[in-house]
Amino acid sequence: MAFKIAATALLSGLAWLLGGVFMKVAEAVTGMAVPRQLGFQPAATETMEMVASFHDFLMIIMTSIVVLVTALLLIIVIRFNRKANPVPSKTSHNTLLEIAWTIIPVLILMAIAVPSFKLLYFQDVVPEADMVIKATGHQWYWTYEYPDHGDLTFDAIMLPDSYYAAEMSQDVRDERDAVLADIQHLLGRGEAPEIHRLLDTDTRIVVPVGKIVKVLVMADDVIHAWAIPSFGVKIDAVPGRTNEIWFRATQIGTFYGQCSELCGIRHAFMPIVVEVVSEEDFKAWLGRAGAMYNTAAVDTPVRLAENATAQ
Amino acid sequence: MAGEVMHDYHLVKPSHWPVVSAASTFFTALGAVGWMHDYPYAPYVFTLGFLSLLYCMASWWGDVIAEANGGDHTPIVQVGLRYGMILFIASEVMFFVAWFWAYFNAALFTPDVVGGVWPPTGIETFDPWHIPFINTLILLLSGTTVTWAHHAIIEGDREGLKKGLWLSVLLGATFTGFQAYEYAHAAFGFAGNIYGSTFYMATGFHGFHVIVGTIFLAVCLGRAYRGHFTPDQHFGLEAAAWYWHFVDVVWLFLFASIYWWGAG
Amino acid sequence: MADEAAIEVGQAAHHPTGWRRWLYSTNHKDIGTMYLVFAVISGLIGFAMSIAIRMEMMYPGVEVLPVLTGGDLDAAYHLFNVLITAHGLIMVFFLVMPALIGGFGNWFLPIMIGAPDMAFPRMNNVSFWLLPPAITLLVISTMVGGPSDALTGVGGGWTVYPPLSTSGQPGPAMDLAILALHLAGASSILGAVNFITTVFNMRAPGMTMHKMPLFVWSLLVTAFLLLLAIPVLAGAITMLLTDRNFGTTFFDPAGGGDPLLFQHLFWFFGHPEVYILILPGFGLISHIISTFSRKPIFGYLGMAYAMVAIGFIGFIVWAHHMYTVGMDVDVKAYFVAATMVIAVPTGIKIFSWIATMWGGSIEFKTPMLWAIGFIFVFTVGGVTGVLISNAGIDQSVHDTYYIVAHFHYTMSLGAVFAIFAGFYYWIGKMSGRQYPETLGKIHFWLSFIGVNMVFFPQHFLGLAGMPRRIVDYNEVFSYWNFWSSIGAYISTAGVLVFLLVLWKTFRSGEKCPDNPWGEGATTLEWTLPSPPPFHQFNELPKIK
Amino acid sequence: MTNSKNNRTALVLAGVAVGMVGMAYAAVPLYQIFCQITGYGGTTQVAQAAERPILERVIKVRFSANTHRDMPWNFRPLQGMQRARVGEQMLAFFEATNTTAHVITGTATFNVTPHKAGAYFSKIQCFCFTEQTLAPGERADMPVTYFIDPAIMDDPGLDDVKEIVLSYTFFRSGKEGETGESKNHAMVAENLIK
Repeated sequence: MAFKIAATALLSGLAWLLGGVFMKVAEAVTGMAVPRQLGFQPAATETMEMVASFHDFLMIIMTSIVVLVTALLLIIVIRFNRKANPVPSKTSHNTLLEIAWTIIPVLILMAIAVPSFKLLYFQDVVPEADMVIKATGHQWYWTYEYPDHGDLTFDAIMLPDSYYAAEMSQDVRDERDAVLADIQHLLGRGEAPEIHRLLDTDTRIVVPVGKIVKVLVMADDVIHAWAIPSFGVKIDAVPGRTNEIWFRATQIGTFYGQCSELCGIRHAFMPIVVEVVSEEDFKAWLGRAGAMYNTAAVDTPVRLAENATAQ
Repeated sequence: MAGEVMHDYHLVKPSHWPVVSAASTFFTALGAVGWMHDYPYAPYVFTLGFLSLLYCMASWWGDVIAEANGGDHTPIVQVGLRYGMILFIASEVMFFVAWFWAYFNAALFTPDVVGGVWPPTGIETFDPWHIPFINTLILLLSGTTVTWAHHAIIEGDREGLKKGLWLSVLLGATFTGFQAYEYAHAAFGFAGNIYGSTFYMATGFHGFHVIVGTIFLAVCLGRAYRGHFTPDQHFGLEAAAWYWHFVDVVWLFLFASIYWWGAG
Repeated sequence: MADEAAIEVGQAAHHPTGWRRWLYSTNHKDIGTMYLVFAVISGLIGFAMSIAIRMEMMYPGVEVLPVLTGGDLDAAYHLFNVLITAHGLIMVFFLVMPALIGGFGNWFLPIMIGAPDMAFPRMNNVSFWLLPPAITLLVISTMVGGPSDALTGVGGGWTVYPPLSTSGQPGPAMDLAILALHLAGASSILGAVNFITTVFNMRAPGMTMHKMPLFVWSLLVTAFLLLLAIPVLAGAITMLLTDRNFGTTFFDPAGGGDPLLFQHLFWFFGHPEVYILILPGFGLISHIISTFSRKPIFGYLGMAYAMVAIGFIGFIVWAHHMYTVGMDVDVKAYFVAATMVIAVPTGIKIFSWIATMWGGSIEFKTPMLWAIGFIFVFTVGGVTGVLISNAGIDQSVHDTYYIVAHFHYTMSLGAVFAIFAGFYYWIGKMSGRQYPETLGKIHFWLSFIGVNMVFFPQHFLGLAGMPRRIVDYNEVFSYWNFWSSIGAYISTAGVLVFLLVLWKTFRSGEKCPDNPWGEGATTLEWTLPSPPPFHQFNELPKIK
Repeated sequence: MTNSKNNRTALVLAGVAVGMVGMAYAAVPLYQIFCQITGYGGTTQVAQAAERPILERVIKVRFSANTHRDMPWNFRPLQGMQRARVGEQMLAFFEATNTTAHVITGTATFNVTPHKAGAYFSKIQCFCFTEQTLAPGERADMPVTYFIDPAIMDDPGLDDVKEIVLSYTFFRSGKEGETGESKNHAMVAENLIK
């Protein structure tokens, strides 16, 4: 705890020195970076809180080491330059010292390993999920499915840059307003959502706050990666392989992420938006989304596939 | 700064083979890519580059042999050549590590796409106790004949050297013949299936090494007829023998893991 | 002169003149020189690419690269990917390796162990001459179809992960890049065989392994890493080649393959590779520190075996590059533990350097500035390395600018600082003419300030969540990107000063004495004239 | 002298060769024993139903259906989630529809998350072991019979597994060359237009 306070103080100090802005966590959060940001985005899950505090702990150690080395270098520059010390010593061994700088790093690393493994196992052992979302990466957009909630399937495609232009044609404006109206309608909000260039998509994943959401991540062409910084999640979407990751959002708000594995020409343009809403809002959203996204059932006769027995 | 050379190292004369070899490699590579993408004339570029590369190798090593016969290969230089050969073989071993890695990755964690079992469903593997086993025996035997040749030259028995090498080369060629026969009668191809991919990549790369090793031994045989090699200086032969043993050992691993264990 | 006399003796009509001297060379110093010239040229190409990248990234929006693509945006996005790919490959394979291993290694390894040349001088030459064809193939690859016929060049990243490098880049560009890597790899393997043999077989009488200069130790470890790691890469990219062209399915799940297999093979090579890049720098920095402190290396054996340990551990930590591919948690835990262990030998090195300087009588000549700069930047890169070795936190910074900052602190700053340190340390010895001191110092300070400004802010960007390898970013990331680009321009000024240094040195540099650095410089190269005779040590030196 | 030495060498070599053949044959039963113990080679992973106890522990099994880019089928699981008791034989259905106007053949690969549970997830029957062909517009139910291996109880590393996801991905069984250049060009072009 002391570490964390010290680290926060240190970081705030740094931030102040560099003229950065330090975000205070607000009510309805916008989970994205802010200009001049120095550290992580504010945590919106317990995992990310652990990541952040582990990072702060590491920062203390890392900063101390860098400061120590720099200080030693400065002392050397001042005390052991040719003017100050014309006759060099001939020392080339000191067993005690050598043992010390082998043992002490080992101890430091052991101190790091404890919280590291705690975090790793917390993050990687997926608890029993309240709901599941499937995210499939394509060149260059994501498809989301809600298998626990009927056949809810939709694509999330980045909103084009033209929506943010200072001046835009009436066509573009109409198109943008229609997209925003859809999002607004689905979320049941009183006003059109604020959108951010390169980060917003035409549809949003909506999840209830405080619920354990398991995301099954896959891809159907090349490798992508699904990531939300403020949730502390990032997992590769690999063709032919399903990966899973989980989060439990602790805050209501809109959270942004981007594809995090080079996936070709438009790699920069397949963002991820997660809308965390209250339980009631989520239920309401399900109703509206079901009406909007559900695909009509196919009605053809069914036969049984050939089935082989395991050998 | 004495002018006279007072050491036994071999300061090699300038040679145009390295730079010509590199240029040939360039054209071989360029031609290969062009060929794979159906560029006009690319096959010619490739062939020309490759032939030129072969010519460079022959000439370069011809120079080495001439230097060896000319007395440049003092004992310490021979030690260096030994290091060089061992290290080269070590790097070749790591090449095979890549193929074995690919093979075991597929064989131990077999995906359902190919049936979830190894060997994959529908793959008719070779009976390991048929041609592969004969080939194993051939290679093991050739390992002994190479050793025979080697010991013969140590004893100064030139006829034994020739006989041993003749046998080794013939056994090597027989191995390649059997392997070619096996490939021709394989029930699966290189493409489209992980079994075929890993099988042909590993055994094919090995087969390529067998051919190289056979040529290496054949060159030694030719040199034996020309009266090269003495009981004290026959590193070329030794290198060929080492290479051959390496090829032999790799085969044992291939045989054990791909043909035998992998036959299911 | 002595070496002319040598030619009279006829031991070697080994000294051809004109272009033959270089093309047909079997002289380790000439080959070393060619490596260095090659490294400078390809380094400038790679540097120009990085400046193009920083120009594009200076402001949000994609405005610079479309100028080069005639306004075609998709072509500009692809060009960005081509630039980052080529920048990475060129800097790794055609700048750092040729400069540190091929250049300085060739020049000084034989001299330092008291050998007249390398073990296989002719093979040494082919090691060099494979590189120009390799980079030429890479350059040609930027002119032929990549993802489509219209979009030229490889845009798959230097890691060339399939399926992006197979079905994602069907054009011939990728195949050319693969074969470029094959040639560069062959060059390195042959070079490694040569170095190891030379060290084992050609040490002068009395030069035991435990008396060998640390630069030689570092190259020995590096050569082993090359020898054992490069063939695995060659295997991996050969499979890539057959997957692309002959229908094999090593990395194609539809045929039972596994895209992650490539990543395992690649990083089994790739992690040793990063030590290949930095270890020769470790060796070199030790010499410079010792020379200018006028003190012997502190803890010589610890230093040597720390490098051996780093080399060994380098082979068993590869999957820490793959924490987000969906590995089992216990496997991750192993790789976390193994990776963190690297900090111990690295710490030994850092502290031993400091202890070498402690109590010394230090002269702050340009090489020493670079060496101290190296210790600083490598410490920064090292501690962030400890951070990202933890899989838990890597999940947040993986594939972000934090990683970019980390590996540039170790590679771009670390390895390149070592290259410059070596250049200033040895240029007098190699050319016979000393560099201009003041310009050298200006070069250092411009570069030090510039590169720190490029990469320090990238830590902030990474923590804030900015992914790497993106051509455009949201405006929130503008501030630090702007300063990062400014840093790049300052480094450009540094590079220009470096070119000036080169010009001044060769045009009007002072004649360099045998040993310009005084009593601290104890290795054998300083016993020779500057430049050394065409063949040194015709009579082998006796060590102690 | 040389001759007798040669003869001795030949004898030793012959002995070595015979010995190796013998060892090779002896290794076959040895190998079978090894396989039975370790379960290597895929020979013993399917337990006999009669021997298998059905335990109290319940693990949720979810299903996920995916198709690769080149595969135009609709493919989905027909049930949400199953609660499988460890050792209990379960039956689940997927459904694939060929929405195109061509006959299309595909193969599926499966994947279990968490990955560490894969070793304890046994399929008795599955559509994934064979190629499946669907006529234009045809729809097929694809059953899979599976159970969770009771050995899962003995692995403390699996104690935290409460839920398993079984995912299938259908790939189009390409004839050679079909997944080659021309098609990828088309894909890229298509995506660029989009």
